[in-house]
Amino acid sequence: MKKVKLGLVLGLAVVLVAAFALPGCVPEAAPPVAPPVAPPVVPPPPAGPIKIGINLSLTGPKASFGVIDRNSLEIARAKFGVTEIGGRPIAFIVEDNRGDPSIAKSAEEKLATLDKVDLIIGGYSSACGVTQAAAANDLKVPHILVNASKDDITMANYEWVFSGARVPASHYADAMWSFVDEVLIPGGVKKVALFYEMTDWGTSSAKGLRPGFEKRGIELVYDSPYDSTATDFKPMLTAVKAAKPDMIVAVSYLMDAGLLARQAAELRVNVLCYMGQAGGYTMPEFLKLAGENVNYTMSTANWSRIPAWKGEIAGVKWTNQEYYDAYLETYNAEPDYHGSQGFAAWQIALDALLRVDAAGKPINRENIKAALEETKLMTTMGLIEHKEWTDDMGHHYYNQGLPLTYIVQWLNMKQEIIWPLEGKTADYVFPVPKYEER
Amino acid sequence: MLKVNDIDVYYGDVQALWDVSFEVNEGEIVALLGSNGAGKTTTLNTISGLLRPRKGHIEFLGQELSKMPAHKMASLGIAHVPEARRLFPEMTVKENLLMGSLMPEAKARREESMERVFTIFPVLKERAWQAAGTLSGGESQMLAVGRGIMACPKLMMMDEPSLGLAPFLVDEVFKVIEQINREGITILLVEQNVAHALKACTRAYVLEVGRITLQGTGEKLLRDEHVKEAYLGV
Amino acid sequence: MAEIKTMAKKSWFLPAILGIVAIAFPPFLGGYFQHLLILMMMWITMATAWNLLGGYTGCVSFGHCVFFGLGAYGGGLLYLHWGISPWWGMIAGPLLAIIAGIPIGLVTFRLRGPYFALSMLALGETFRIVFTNWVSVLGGACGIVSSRTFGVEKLPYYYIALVIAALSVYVVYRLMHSKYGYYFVSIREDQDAAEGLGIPTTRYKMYALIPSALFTGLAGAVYMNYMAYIDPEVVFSLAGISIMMILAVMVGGAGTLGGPILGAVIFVLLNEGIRAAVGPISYLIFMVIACLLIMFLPDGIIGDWAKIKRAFRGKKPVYVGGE
Amino acid sequence: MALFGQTFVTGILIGGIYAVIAVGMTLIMGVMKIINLAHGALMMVGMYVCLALFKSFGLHPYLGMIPAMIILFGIGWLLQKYSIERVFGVETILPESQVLLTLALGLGITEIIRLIFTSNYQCAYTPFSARCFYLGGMSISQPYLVGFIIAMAFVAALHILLTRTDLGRSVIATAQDRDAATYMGVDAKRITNFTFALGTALAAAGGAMLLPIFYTYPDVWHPYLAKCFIITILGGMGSTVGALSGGLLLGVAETFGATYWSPGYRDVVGLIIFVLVLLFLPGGLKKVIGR
Repeated sequence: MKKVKLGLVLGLAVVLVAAFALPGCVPEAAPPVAPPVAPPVVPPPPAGPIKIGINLSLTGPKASFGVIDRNSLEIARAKFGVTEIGGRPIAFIVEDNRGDPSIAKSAEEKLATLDKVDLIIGGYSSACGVTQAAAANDLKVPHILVNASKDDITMANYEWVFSGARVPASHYADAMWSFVDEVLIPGGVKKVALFYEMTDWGTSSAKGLRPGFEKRGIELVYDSPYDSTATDFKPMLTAVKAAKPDMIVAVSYLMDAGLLARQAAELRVNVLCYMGQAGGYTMPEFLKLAGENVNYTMSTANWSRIPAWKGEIAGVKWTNQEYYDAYLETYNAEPDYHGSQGFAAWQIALDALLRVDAAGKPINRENIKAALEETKLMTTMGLIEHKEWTDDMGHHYYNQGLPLTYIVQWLNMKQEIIWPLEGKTADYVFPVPKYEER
Repeated sequence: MLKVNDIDVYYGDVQALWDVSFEVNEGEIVALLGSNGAGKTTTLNTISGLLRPRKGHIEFLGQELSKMPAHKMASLGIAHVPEARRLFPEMTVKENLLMGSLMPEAKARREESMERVFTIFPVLKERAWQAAGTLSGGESQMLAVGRGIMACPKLMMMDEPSLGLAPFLVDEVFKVIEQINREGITILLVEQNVAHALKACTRAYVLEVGRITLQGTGEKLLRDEHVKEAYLGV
Repeated sequence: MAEIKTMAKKSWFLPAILGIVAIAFPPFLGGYFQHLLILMMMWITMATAWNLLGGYTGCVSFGHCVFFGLGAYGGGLLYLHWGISPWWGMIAGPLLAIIAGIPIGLVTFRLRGPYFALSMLALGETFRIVFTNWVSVLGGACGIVSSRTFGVEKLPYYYIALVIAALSVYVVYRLMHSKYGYYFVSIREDQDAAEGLGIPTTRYKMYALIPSALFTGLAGAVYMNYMAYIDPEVVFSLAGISIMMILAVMVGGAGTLGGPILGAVIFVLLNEGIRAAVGPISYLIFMVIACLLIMFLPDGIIGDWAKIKRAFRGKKPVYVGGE
Repeated sequence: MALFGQTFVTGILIGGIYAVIAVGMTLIMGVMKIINLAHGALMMVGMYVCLALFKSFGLHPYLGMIPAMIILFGIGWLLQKYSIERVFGVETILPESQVLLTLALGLGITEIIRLIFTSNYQCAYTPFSARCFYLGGMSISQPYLVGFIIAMAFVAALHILLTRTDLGRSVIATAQDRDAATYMGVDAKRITNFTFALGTALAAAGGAMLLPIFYTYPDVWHPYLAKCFIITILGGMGSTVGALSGGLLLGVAETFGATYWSPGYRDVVGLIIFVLVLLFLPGGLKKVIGR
């Protein structure tokens, strides 16, 4: 007994010492007499690796997507095969922020000051995205945002934060409005039921949707947030059914989308059109959980493996389908648009690094930032440019790209692009058949 | 049958018993007397194994008890009828009685013992389906004793069976104790009701502040001046 | 050796050394370490505040995130609705926490032990859900992005957090060396006996709750100002705030003055240290260490100091009655 | 009327499954007098065992339930014997250190599952999952109904075990008076281990019933843990009938809250009931219905 305790205490002491020593073993080389208001950027040494910090949620409740992002970054790195630029090897330094904003800030600070990375890629949840972006801008490290969809992040004037492949939450529905005007309203849609999962993403998406319906004179007969971790959505769907809408617009996370489709079928909530807002409705898990009930569900989308988008970086050709296949082969799972954003993030980063090198400039934070400002690149998320622009809601964005959005419909248990018509892979089915008649 | 040799017992660092020794022979009723806080319940809990002596031995039918886990006592044939009844309040009277006969030998004679208890305490039969927590003081005491009988024990240790009972019930309880004893169960009785206990018992020990101060047959102690003064209020 | 011991026994010596180090050292550190120090001060404040109610008075609250969250939202709501600098949240936040604390105390102090703990847990969850849903007044799930008073600078936040942490420790120290402290501990040890002695237990629990809520709220306000972003998921988090506060106190030693301080320091360093060292399995290792600590040192490092010393001395007998 | 009826039926069906998960918790809480925060995580482990059996052998979760329960019984026993029991009954300044231990165990188990099965969301979809029949304008989902029936069978079997057998009575007796049970020859430690293991196995059964209608990921358990508390307090500690009625009541109350108030406030309904019961009905429904 005594020996166990002694061992425990000693072990603990070792861990504690390690906890002190490990982050501290690289002494901080702070500028000695620099004025504190604007610490100058320390140019990295000419030799040594090009360090890329990855700051994602790899554990905790939000781990699933952080892991997809990391895996996709690794696939992209393997795919393009660039292991060194200008004689300097490329090194990834991965930090897990557990989806907690204060840890995300800690990790960002560590990457920037202790590891002295040249570029940081990361940010799945909105909360982490906000604090990571702020920290990166403070520390003057170029940061490529991957997923975090909160509008505010790029509405702050952060010159060091780039958000090309990630879509602001209020723009997930962009492709939907033309479809509403040209197909749904002529088809008799007058009443809409809107429900959304109650995190940041769902709430901001709903906020972006409401004025659009209002402008078109479509009545919102049901409008409610819900908890995406619930087992049972029947009470909500029962209330929706009682409100007799012509169309359902749903902002759903991941598995709740599948449950909603299944339970809507069970309750026979018949509408002319069930429109999801990307998220769960476009992901492989949707099919796994809802089975044949996925059929006829529509969703806005900003990535699919179907579009024949392709390009070339560092002499390596790529297509969306190739990314999909590589992911499936390596990780035995299907990727989704979050992963595609991760893949695109490395495309953007690699392109910028190569351009810095091609211009004969040293690869450092300033030059990477300058290169990212010039980005104009075809990625798995479409053509990406980091621009400053204002949308029709009055949101003013900085360094924000706008990936193309379109509409998919599940037909015969497959996702088909139905809108815009020029990119379609199948004809849309509207109004959709009643559940009893399928 | 039961031999307690020189035990010292502590609660943490506080000593509660000093050199306590006594013995109980087969067929006897032995009373352990003393006022509140003298260490009577501590002694019983030590025999039951809930407390461990730091010094000394406890022997039951030639077996050393002081190192045996508490739940083994019942299987050796020791039934403990604890103070304040300690019934299972949310279980029915019947379930409480069944709990008394968990050991294989007692279990084999379950029906028989139950009948016996119901003959001794007819009121328990009427209340068989009532929750034990709803019984009156006298009834709970009967149930506690009945539960002890269900164990078909060799030795029954009773902790203050007359505590808080109306005088006529006290007489009743002591009658039952003597009756059980006549049926062949040895009894170790802890009491504050010294007069009654001394009349009923074969032999008695007096515990004062954790030490045995007097011992002898019931009649002898009844005549003892110290006992008269301190416990009988004469 | 002996001299050091006698010096250490003087109560001002250790705090003075720590104070000088805490004031003089941080400007020479890098931003990352300053960040960790700010978190550390915040956690010291929270753990000390929790310890007053939980460790000394025995009301183990599983819902202190209520006060943390309200402390954070005080400034957030000022900024959201009226554009007032969240800096005023340093006053509004703790005030809000106390205002909410009084009715919460009146209701939940009727319960004891695990029931009190569970009722606080339920309240914490209720606050989280209400703050998530009530978009028009509380901002909803989107949270509040606010402005940063000191911009990139970290030192001002550090010194403010340091002052608050020191103040919380001082207040708890003074309380515990007054008759209040005596009553608090007697309520923890045996509430019935305390009531029997005529101590109005609910009132004294309230006396413990108010400073506890105040300082937890202040920590929340510091968080709000420093991070410049709050959302209900984060500030009303059961696993991230309420539980971690208890864990920090328990690791250090509940019902001691130094316990929460030590616990908070270990908590932040261990957490960040393991995370930086081993990556994604860090949380598992952290939890394993927590399990072992609770199993072998249930009263915390300070509470079980004698046990630790004994373990280090091996089989040597322990002399009772001092050396 | 259809709205009301549909809401009611849905609430009852989901409430039955809540009851099975909670009945394990209420037993453990009754016997050990501590809050077991690892209960939810152990339910999640049960779900993953079923999922693994489904994925590798195609075993339907209803059949996988049996091995899952056996495995979780063993895990529960080991956890109790080698970890929780060690701090159980040790004098500490705050008895809640035990509660914290269960929490740390729960979070640690979650991370172990994450290492083995990754964080991915997974489900055991069979065509049966979406099957339902219609009764007077109401739809009744078959997996919910089957889950409900199995749940009722478990609660009934448990009730018989606890009231009709010596083992079960020993569990109840230990819950009510540990020392007195020891006087009767009950090995209270063993009974505590057994109770913890049994409670864990029941949580696994609940998880197995959820799997066909739900999905799983390592953090799936958080809301269920909260529901278990509410039901335990609502029904009264250590009472099977209390857990059953508490589960059904919570299911119905939540469902009505979600239909008629707002799905966002669904969980608040349970929490409000919880605080009200704590304040005005200490002891829970057990007090009202006997036991």
